[in-house]
Amino acid sequence: MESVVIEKAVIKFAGDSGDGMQLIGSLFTNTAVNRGNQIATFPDFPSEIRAPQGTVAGVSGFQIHFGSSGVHSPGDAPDVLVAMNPAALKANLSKLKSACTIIVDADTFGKRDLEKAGFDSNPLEGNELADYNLITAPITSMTKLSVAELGLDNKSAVRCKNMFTLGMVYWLFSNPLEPTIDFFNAKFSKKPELAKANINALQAGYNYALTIEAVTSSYTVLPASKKPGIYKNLTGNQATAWGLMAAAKKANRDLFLGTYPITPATDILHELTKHKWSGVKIFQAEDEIAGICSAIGASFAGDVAVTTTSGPGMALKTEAIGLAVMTELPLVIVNVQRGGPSTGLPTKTEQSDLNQALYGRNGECPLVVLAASTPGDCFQWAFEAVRIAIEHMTPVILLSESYLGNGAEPWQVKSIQDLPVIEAPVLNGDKDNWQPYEHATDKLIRKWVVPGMQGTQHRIGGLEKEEGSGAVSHDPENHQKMVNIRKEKVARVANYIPEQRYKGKDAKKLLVVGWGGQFGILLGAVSELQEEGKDIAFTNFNYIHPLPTNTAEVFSKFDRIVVCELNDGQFASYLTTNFPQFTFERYNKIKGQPFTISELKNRFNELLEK
Amino acid sequence: MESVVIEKAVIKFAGDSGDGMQLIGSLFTNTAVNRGNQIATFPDFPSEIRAPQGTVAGVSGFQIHFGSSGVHSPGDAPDVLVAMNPAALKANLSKLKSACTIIVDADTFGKRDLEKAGFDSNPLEGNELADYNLITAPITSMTKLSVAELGLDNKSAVRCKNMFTLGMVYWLFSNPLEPTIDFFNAKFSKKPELAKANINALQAGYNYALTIEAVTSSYTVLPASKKPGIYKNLTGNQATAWGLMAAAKKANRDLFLGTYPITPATDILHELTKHKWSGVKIFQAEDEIAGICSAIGASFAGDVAVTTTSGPGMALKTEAIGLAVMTELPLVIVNVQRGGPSTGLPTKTEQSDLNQALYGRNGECPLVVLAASTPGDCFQWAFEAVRIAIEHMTPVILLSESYLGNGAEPWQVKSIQDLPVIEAPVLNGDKDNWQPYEHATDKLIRKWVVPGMQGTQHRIGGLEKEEGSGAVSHDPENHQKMVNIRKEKVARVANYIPEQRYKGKDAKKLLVVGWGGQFGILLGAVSELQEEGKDIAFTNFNYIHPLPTNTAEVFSKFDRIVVCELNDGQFASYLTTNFPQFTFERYNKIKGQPFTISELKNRFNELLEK
Amino acid sequence: MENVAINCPLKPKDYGSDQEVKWCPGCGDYAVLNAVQRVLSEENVPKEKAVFISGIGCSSRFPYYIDTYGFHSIHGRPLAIATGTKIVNPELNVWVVSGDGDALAIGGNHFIHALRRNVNLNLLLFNNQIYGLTKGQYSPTTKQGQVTKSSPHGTIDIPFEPGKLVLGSEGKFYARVVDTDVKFMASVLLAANQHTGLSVVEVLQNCVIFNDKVHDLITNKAAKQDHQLLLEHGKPMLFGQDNQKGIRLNGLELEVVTLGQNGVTMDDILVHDAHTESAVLHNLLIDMKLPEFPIALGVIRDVKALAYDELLHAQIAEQQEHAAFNSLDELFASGNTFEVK
Amino acid sequence: MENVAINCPLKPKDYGSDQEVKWCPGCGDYAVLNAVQRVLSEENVPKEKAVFISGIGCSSRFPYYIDTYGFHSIHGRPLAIATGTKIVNPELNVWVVSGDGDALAIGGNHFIHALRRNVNLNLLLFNNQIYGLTKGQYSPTTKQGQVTKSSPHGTIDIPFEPGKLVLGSEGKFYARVVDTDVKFMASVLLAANQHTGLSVVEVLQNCVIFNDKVHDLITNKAAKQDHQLLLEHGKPMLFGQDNQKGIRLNGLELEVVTLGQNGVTMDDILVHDAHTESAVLHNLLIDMKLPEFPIALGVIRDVKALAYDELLHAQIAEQQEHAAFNSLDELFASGNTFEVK
Ligand SMILES: Cc1ncc(C[n+]2csc(CCOP(=O)(O)OP(=O)(O)O)c2C)c(N)n1
Ligand SMILES: Cc1ncc(C[n+]2csc(CCOP(=O)(O)OP(=O)(O)O)c2C)c(N)n1
Ligand code: SF4
Ligand code: SF4
Ligand SMILES: [Mg+2]
Ligand SMILES: [Mg+2]
Repeated sequence: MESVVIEKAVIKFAGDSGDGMQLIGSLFTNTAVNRGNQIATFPDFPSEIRAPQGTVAGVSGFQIHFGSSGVHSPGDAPDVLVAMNPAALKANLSKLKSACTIIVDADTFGKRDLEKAGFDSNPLEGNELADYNLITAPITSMTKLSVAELGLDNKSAVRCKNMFTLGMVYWLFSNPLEPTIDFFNAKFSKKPELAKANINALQAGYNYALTIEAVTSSYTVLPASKKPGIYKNLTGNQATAWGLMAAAKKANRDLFLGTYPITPATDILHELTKHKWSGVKIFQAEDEIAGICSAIGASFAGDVAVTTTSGPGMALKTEAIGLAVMTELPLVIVNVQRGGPSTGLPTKTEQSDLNQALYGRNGECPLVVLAASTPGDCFQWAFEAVRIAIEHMTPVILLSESYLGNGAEPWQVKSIQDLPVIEAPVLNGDKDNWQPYEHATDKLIRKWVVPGMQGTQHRIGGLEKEEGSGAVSHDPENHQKMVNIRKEKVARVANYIPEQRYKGKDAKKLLVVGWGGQFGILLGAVSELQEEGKDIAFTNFNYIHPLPTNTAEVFSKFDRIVVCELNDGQFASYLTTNFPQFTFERYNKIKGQPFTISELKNRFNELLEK
Repeated sequence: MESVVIEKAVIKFAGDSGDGMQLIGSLFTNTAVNRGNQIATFPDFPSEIRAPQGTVAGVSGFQIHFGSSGVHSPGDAPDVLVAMNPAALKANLSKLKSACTIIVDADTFGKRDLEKAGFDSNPLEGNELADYNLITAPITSMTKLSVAELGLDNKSAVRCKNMFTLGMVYWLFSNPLEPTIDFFNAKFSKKPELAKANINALQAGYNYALTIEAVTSSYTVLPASKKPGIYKNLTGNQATAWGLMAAAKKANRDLFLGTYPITPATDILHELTKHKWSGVKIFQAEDEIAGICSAIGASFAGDVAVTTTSGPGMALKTEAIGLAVMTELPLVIVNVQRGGPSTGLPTKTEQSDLNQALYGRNGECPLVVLAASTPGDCFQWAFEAVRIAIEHMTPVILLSESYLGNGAEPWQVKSIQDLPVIEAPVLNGDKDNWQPYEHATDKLIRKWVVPGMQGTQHRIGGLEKEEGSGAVSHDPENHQKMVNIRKEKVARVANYIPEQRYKGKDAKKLLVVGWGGQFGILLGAVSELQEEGKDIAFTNFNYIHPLPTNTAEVFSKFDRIVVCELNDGQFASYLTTNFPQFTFERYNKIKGQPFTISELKNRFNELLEK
Repeated sequence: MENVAINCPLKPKDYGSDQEVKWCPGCGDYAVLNAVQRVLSEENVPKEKAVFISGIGCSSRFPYYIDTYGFHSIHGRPLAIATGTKIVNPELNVWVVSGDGDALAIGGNHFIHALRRNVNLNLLLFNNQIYGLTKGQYSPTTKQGQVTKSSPHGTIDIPFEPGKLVLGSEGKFYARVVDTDVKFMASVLLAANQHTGLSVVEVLQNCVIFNDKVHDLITNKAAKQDHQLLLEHGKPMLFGQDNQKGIRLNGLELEVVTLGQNGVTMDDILVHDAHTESAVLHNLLIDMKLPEFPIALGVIRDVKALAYDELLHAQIAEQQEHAAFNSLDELFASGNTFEVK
Repeated sequence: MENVAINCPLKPKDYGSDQEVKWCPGCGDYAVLNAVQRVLSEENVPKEKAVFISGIGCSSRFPYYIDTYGFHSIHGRPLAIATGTKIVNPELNVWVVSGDGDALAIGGNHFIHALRRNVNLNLLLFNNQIYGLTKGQYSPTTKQGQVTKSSPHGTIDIPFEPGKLVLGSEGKFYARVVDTDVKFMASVLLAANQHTGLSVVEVLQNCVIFNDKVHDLITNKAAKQDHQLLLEHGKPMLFGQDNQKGIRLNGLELEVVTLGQNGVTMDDILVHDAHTESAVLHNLLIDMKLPEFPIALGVIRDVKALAYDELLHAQIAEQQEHAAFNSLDELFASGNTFEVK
């Protein structure tokens, strides 16, 4: 779990010598410098003056490492590889870390091109690139279309494809287009049609990436001190999918996913649907409501049921979540958060759906809320979400974030055998004395008795139920009792989870509190300050509701507490509600972007000095 | 606004001499006594031994006044009138207060029956009973069907209709059936088929009322000291409908309602749809989502747009509420709360949708939340909801409650002229310098410019907007800015509302805090204690978000504060979040029932003694 | 659904639950409950293999009254819930209970999608042309112009004809029955249960309280023979006293003819083909309206097709045969891995 | 919609907005934008009277590119929003822009209900048989078996045929066009705009990125003549080179015939009647599939009926004539009142 964050990225532009890679490399560099980034670049040309076109030998590359701090070299493996042809892909394939983003020009992957590059089969079609975030775009043809109005000859038109590509990369890194536009207008002030052609292509590429909601795993979280073992790079969404599969396996049940596509959660569906061999049942529903309802029906029938979505889709599921609470069925609801409100900023990251997860239902409607904190630990939290859902017979909301879902990090390969068994509360004994809404005294859970089992026919539903029998009940005392049971059942989950830990045992002055996916960056900032000898500690919450039992104790050790989150203070408010005895200062950012280490350090230093 | 609550009700059973009214009267009495109620009854028979059937002279009546305290007489006008035939209705019509509940046997309103009773036309068909909560049930025929299996002769079968009726009344008052069932089993132990017939009818009546979700305005809030003027009894739902109509009139726009039926909100639709003459446009949609979306479309086009619902329907609207927030359009969303979670207790009252109103959306999604506090003041709060929505260009959630919506109280007849004008922020001047998402410096609102206006074509939507131009923007700084504007716009509503008032200027020890519809009962309890000389005060919140600017100041005057609500402490938590400097004790009840004065007084006395 | 025959078959009443039935006396819902119990008995469905999933509405209380597994869910969603249940366990005999509001107003989207997917479920569509439970607002099947609680001046909405919506959504099974003939209903439900895929059975159901006699022109004893056309696959479309009247095709339209009049013989009378893929006649039959035509009852369309749940499990099975991985461990260790020592 | 003629009519390009069009180069969406601008110009619609309301999807970005009022709303809801807008102001010329996912997946319920109500709107249904914006998952119109991002082993869903769903939902206007013929599309959109009620125009639209050439068999130049049947009301259904082929009715089915072969003459060829109430032929035309048949394009159904918004305002007007009250003050003071002194 110990990791630091590199707030920087490495991009490699690679193409044929004639593809203009050096130009877009330096244009990108200029824009990065303009934005105040540190940079380091590494252009590498083919050594031959005129290397054979389309071959690996003819590949020209430009690597740039840029970021807000800590850029000391052109970087190792790229986070984003642009490959204008098969040869460029071939040349770089061995150097890639998995889960990096690859942009390729699909128009250049003809049979001849592949042969020249030395590919036996088309890598875009096989399984070879499965580990990467592959963005296949028909760059050449779209470039031509984008400049069609200008009546250029084919060659001049095609030459603009580097600009189309640059436009796509600009979108990925939220770069402004203006400096580059200005550059062309200045450069071709005498040949406005050429300026226009380049700008058209640049804008078209940018819009294309925007249109397809292209995202990249650009923020890479690297482990500082890894435990020995086998590792593999995983994106958060992949890790979530795998964690769910592993948990179903350990619960000895099938996995069911009922979902409707939405950025940035869709990749969980994409991943799981590849693995039908594992028995996972996938239902791509007509909308989010059918997605969750099918999952509730699946849970009723005994599968490990999951639904995945993002904020606006979550809003549509809230009525059905209430039904899951009322029927006391296990259910995992994954929300990969994005910028809100409403459709908001679909491709940007934010932590602003916490309130919705905690409170967004009618009536007294408690459930468990968890949050993942790194791309890799999405595995663990997806697993834990299933464990709690089943062992405590409750819906669990797992909050992920765009930043995690699309981000990647080395994940230590788990073996199924080493994972804990998940025990479903089945009815093993006396059917005669069993009642459908009878609650065990320890965890206050009812049994998970599924259709098909003889002699235990019963009915569940959304109306208030009589404790025990499960008959519909309008009795006032029973309602109070059931409200209390549902609440207490969730509260007692706290007895089955680990205590809250924090980093900085000797610190007294300032506790930095985070939750979910800003973990890595916050840890990075605090670690640096600790190394500087500052009196500062850090704790990050994954168990959001209920909170670990020792939470107040941790808070009580510090003079000041600051809660840092990518929203307007939702977790801080929640903590205030629970622990009014402490003062929670807030550091919030709502820009669709993660924190940066430098802004955090500035703020913490201010607080330390006060 | 000053009023006290009678925690008791008056029921009058009236029918023909042969209809068995005395029997059900005393059965009801027994059940009431069993439940520990105070009671006072008044049976009145026709003086003639055999009065002519079906005439007013032949009507036999039994009035019972029951309640937890303060029952000193059989009561004046009934809250619920049971009229087994037209004559029984005729005999009691003049004594009724409006908005009381009338149960009639529709099967007895034939032409002959009406004539005998002296009706010129059928009162069930005309407008005559419009002021009452009329429950027309085919009691005779359903009674026959309910005992059909027993093979009784027609006369014996029909005789059970009083039991059917009693069953309905039991449902209305949540009375248990068991004592009456026991009574019959004992009484007819030798004639089990007779016992069965009566019990069948009793249960059938109860189930019938349950099936049709029958509700009554049984809890009557009476003004203690009314201002001079003309009064009229109104239910809360009627008052809401009227307040909306009045507000649209004062905004000089048409009213639009887009809604889907749901108990207990449907009566607002029923009321408004009668008044098409006023120009109100009603759209009964296919679901709640279409209900609110049509209202958003209507607001875009310039109408005063409203959607009405209850908890589960509210859940379905949350995604679209986010759109209304993002597009900064005026919209009123009325939630007549009922027992939750999920389908819960549809006919019972609760205040448990507060969290959903405050927090139940994805992203940072602030809006205004108001709550009505008496059936009559639903008028005023509906009006205020429209005023704020329009003058502050924001969605407003108005929380009502089953208890208010179905409850009734005398409402001082308003004249349109005396109500304040509502000023819509239209664009009156310079179109050229106007921008669709430009925000006025005082209230931070944008202008309400509607399609049809020349030269101001523009586009709105759910993606983040650039401040000013309204173009889609992914810019990080702009997002932060817009999040802040939306938040601050709502916060500034506090500058345009009155200060929070409280009753008990000299008190220091205990402040009782309520919100919404428990106002009357809380006031009653506190008033009684004040009369007893206790050091206690009371304040009730209608402006929930934002809170009045002097809220903290009010709290600071007291040693202890107790927040009383029909949920698990949602308002108390919200207050803690906002004012962690105060300790908010909680008194909660989640039984689908309002507070009772006695339980409140007990609790307050305990707190006063501590 | 394959059911293992057990030694002592259950009788219809054995499927009754211990719960008191809470519909209004005289409500048409009782008939459906009776018919369903007969079918379960006839099909010899073990109680634990049957599941009844409903939404919200009077009709949706159904699951309480039958001693099988049951789910009284939320308004409009039973088809979506049942889809999940059926996918998980295709062995179950899953019935969906819904009203004209539940299935066609708020649940309309799930209705059309479950139809095109052809999930193997039986849908009991209680059509009383009114929202019963919420006390009498108009529904998407209420006749245009009708006065209801929410349309004091008459509705302006054009109603759905449920059968047409079924066919427009690629539906493979559609039947229509009345609540006054339990025996006929049971025979239709039997066919529905034996059909693989989504079987929609629309019940013209009387709500004695809020829409009394809404189907009276069709169901009342006096007019019944002339106003009901009872369809049977392979049988001529005859009705009326002594089956003297029949349906003939005239161009692309249907018409009512009388045997023996104007030279009409049995050869002119259409023979019902429920199994044909073509929806033309099925649509025309669904669309027949009083007074010109009798109302078509019975199984109007019953076309063979693979069910969604079958296809889903077949795809899983196929993937398992050609699995790229044999275990999760294999998957986890696949691709680019590296070792930290 | 009545439009007041203004002196200087706007040209198609005058309706363009100042926003950069952000669809992929080569996307079929451009064609629709062009055709719409032509129609607005032809109909002389004042910019401020036109409103474009869309959901979410690539196609739903449409409103940004046209200088009228616009609303880029949330996924699946534009028809519901537009219903409110149109009811409030029937003077507005309201267009709804939606994709196969937006209108038929998440928005399916609003689709069928807006159709049966017949709200006076024009719906542009961009059918690229894929979810474009979310990068290529299958949609409710994706062909069974197709491999997409979310169906690596092929879909198992049976798709909707949008036209059939329109007719099953009591729809009065349905047309189908391709994105490769802007002129023809404009003529169809003109008819759609002139129709009172909900006009659904399905555009077979190419997504060059995620579903390239999905309609290629229909649209490619070489095959076009043989694979497209361009319908016109009152005209015979001819197609193929030199219009040598035609559609004939054979019993209750359609068939392709060749003029001059086997004695086929013009008299055998069906004449298109878009205005007939009967949906039989319309459904058959919609259902024609390659390779047996050409694909029917143009206005397939265009039947007169009152629109919902008209009826709603008529009912208000009628109530105002027979008003029980003349003012709210009168209402408030009506019934049982009492005085406190
Ligand atoms: C989300 C939601 N919206 C609305 C309701 C209110 N409601 C309950 S049942 C019903 C309609 C019932 O009509 P129908 O489905 O025809 O069933 P019936 O009672 O006629 O059998 C409505 C509107 C609800 N319970 N939940
Ligand atoms: C509530 C909600 N669910 C899901 C999404 C994600 N989403 C956006 S557009 C879309 C489908 C787009 O497909 P279509 O309507 O066919 O439009 P196209 O992009 O193909 O033009 C989806 C699933 C969303 N934005 N909101
Ligand atoms: S209200 Fe109507 S539908 Fe509901 S139970 Fe009674 S008769 Fe049946
Ligand atoms: S992704 Fe497809 S539908 Fe979307 S803009 Fe590009 S080509 Fe058009
Ligand atoms: Mg109904
Ligand atoms: Mg699409």
